Amino acid sequence: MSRFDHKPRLESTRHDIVIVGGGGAGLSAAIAIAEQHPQLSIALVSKVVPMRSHTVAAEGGAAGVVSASDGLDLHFRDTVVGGEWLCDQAAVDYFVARCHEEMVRLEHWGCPWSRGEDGYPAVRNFGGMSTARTWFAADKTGFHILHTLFQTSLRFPRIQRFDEYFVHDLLVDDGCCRGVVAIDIASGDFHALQAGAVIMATGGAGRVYRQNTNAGILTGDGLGLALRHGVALRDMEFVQFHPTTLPGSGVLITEGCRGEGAYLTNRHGHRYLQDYGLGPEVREPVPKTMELGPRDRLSQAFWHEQQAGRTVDTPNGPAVQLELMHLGRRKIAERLPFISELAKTFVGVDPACAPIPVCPSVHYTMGGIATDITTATALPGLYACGECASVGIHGANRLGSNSLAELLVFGREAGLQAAGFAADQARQGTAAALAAQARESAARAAQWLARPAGGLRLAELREQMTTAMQDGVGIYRDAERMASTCESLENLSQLLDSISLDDRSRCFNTEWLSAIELGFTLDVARCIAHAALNRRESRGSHQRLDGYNQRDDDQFLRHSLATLAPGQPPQIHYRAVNITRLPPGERRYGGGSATEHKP
Amino acid sequence: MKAHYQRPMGRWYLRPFYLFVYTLRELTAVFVLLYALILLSGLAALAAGPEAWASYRQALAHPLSIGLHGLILVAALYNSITWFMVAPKAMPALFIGTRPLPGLLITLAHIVVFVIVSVALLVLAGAG
Amino acid sequence: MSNQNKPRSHEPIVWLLFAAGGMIAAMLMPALVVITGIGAPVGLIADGSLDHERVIGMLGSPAGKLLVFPLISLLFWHAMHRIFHGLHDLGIQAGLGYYRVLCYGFALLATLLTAGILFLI
Amino acid sequence: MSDGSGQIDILISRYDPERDDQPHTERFTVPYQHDSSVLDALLYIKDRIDGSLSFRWSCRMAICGSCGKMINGVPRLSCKTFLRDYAPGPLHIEALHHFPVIKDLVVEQAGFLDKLPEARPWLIREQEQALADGPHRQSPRQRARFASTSACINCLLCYAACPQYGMKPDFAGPALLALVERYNADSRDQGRAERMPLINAEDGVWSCTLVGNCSAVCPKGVDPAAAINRNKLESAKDYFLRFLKIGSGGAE
Repeated sequence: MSRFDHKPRLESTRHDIVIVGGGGAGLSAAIAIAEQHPQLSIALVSKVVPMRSHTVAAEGGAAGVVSASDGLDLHFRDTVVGGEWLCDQAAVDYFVARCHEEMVRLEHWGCPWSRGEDGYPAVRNFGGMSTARTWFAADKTGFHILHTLFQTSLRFPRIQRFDEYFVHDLLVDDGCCRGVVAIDIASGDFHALQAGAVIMATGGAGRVYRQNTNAGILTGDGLGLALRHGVALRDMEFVQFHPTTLPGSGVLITEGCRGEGAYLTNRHGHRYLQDYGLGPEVREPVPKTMELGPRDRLSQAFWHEQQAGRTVDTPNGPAVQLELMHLGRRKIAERLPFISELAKTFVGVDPACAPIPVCPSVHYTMGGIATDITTATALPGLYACGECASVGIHGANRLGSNSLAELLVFGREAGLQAAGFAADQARQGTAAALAAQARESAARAAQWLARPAGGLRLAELREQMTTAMQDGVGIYRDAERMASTCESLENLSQLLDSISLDDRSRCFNTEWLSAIELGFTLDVARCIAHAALNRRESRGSHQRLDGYNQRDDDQFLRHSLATLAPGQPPQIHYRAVNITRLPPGERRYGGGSATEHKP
Repeated sequence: MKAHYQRPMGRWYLRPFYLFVYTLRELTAVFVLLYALILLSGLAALAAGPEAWASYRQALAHPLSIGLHGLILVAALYNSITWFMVAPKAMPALFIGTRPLPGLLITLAHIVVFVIVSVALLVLAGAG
Repeated sequence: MSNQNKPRSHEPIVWLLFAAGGMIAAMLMPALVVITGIGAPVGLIADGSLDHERVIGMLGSPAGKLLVFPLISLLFWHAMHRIFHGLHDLGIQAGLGYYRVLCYGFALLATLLTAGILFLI
Repeated sequence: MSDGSGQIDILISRYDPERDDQPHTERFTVPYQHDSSVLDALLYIKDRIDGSLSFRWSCRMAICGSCGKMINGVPRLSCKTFLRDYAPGPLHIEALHHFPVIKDLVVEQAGFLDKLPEARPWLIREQEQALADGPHRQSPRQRARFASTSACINCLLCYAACPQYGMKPDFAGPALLALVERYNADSRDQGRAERMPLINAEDGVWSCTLVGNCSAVCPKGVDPAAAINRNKLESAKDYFLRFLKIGSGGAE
């Protein structure tokens, strides 16, 4: 029947550093190492060709203090207040101090930042930021950042790419992370990459929800890998709902629209955000006011409007209206061309003529692999950066444009830290043990292809998972529904072994990869649901309706840490937040009343 | 291990239609060549003397020749239009401020010049 | 990796001739075809203007030669360049170098012939 | 054009290198809504009918460049192509033309990826500016010069549209040459001379016969045909004027 033998091959190579993930964070790390340590060999392993990574879809911009009237302290405050004090303040200080430099570095590498008439890169307003400090390249900032990084990385022959290699396990020996095992997707063969250090830069896990802005690749692989090797996931209950996405598909309509002055109105044409403590109603954009409020507040306001029946009905569910008409065709064409294209393509709306129907969708995983300020995880030799990491700057709610800056600042940091670690490591003695581990792991992954037919369909399980998450761990949460979601997820993870695949071949078997991904995604989902159930307060993006409607600093001004042992539900622990200089206070937006709207 | 399938090119120049459109454009070269040969032989006849020139003119007046020139004219017109359509892609980019000059405008400018030149030539010949 | 050792193509020589011929073909040829191939033979052109003597006087003048030489020779270059590439488009791989010499050789020959005849007039 | 919903027949070109010598066509029937894309149909088939169907996809919003397919013979992004426009069908989906097929709708992209470094697609400066000196200055007008070429998402539709690439895989191709132009047209860049050898090569701009199809299928308005053909003039200038530039350092 077959023209080829089915025996899985296992190739093995050695590198100084293995980077998993070819998005903004992974590429930043790779370039930093190649520049600073040209003698080190770097393997950049990615399940998609790097320029397909989801950094490409970021639209609005990247934060970096630039103007004389702005200051690092202001950026620090915006971030910590925006994250409702659940931020590691030392990390935030480190972060804000390096954003500008990273933006300039990108500029030197050719990033086509939008410019002012004076020839300097322009900045725009963004939600929750007290002044304009968001650098942008029209509304395709992530696209331009990713392509600039990818193309710049081509300068360095020391960066060896493993495009379309799917990492399914870490190699750990002697308590240190020593490499990864991957599937060469095109051939289905296995490849062990041994290394002195591993950097995880695999992005978020938005695919745990049904309606999200995320690419299909964002299945939380890196988080799942770390979790299985005993590394805790931090603050996973904090999942960002982006307030302006297309109903149904969840396609992102950038916050940059509101930065440029767009309005959000309900079915009566009323700018409803003024009813949720974000007023007064202003015509021109005013920082931290109305549409320039933070994402958690805006998504929550939508929920209330929906409860009150003031949303617009679309074939794909309720929506509010994002109005850009008053900006004029010229400005839309110059600043928001991509949004214009997306609205026309996906909902048939020309934003210069009619409002875009929008609703909140899951957008960003604010928690992640717990790291310290140097991006080191609890597992020596394993570093994490970008969305898959929780270095501690986002807290309970990330401000828009902080994540693109984060992947540059901490991507670079991860690269340099990992390089230092790898250079210190003795390389001898472990190769045999690692090879055995790789063989064992490869055999386990290959078992998927040998399972009997007639089992569950993969997609069925995945749909049940995303539905459970959407229902139980949404914008507003209560104990009953969260508990039910936790239970469903535990059941689903038991059923994982009952899946059978239609595709038993090795060559580009994406069903096989999806099955392994689903294992990771389910573990991440379980951590999110359990961490949410255990946080008995409301803070940032985690809002409860069941009596825990208020922030509770006494009990919960603490990071959650989720760990997973085989056959058991996730364990949730808590750890103190590093508060250096800004004590907890009231989180205030808009110029009006500070009282928060609570149901 | 990997056995990739390489699709043969086949007769891509006939199908799909948009590639046939390109093929027709390239095919006009045959008619340009024919016309160039006709002109060259005319020049030769001219050099050879009045008799040769007269028989050349006689040959041109043959209905077959007129028919052929009709075909050449159709091909030439097609060549002109396609040439003007790709002209914006072959010349340096022009901008008005930050906006690129629309290619259609450049094509139209070429067509305007073409019409003026053609009319001028025809009038000159008619009057000559 | 490096692009520095890529051999330079000599295509610019023939491409420039092709492009110049193309512009002449596009701008002038339809009107010329009407005049020389249809109008003149059916007698639409003023009587006597196509007499041997008059035409020689026109084309044989230095200005006439300066117009006629590029007109005819560049049409050849334009046509032969496209015909050569057309052979490649038809999938002809073998002997393409031979056809290249043949096509452009023909255009060169026609050019020399045109020059020679104009020299004689 | 039907605006509603219904069912549509989809013919998919399947190829399994472990079994097949050449592709064969399979028919699937899928339901569609007014906003269902071709990608939605492929995902529906994979999830509910045949999990062995392989294809690339990721962002679903026409920016990652993964999901290009031949749709009724035309290269298109499947996330940005809607079933309603093809009702009542049948709709024929194949792997992108001109690339070797790995499996089903998945093609080998090395023909583009391996050539990328030849374009020198990074900012080249005679003297690199220090970070402390801040960003280069660039006016909005200067930025506009490379705005369209910098919009390329490397989806490779232009390669699938280019018969010259199909006949000659060594041809640098539309996206790569557009990338060369993107950096050459950037006011901050000083690396034109380093990129000229690729432009000047037989496999550079000179393999293009201006079919123009690359620009017609580009989902991002890049116009690679213009980027290439403008550089024919540059290459021709370079060819003849290099003799005048001896000692000026203009040519390599």
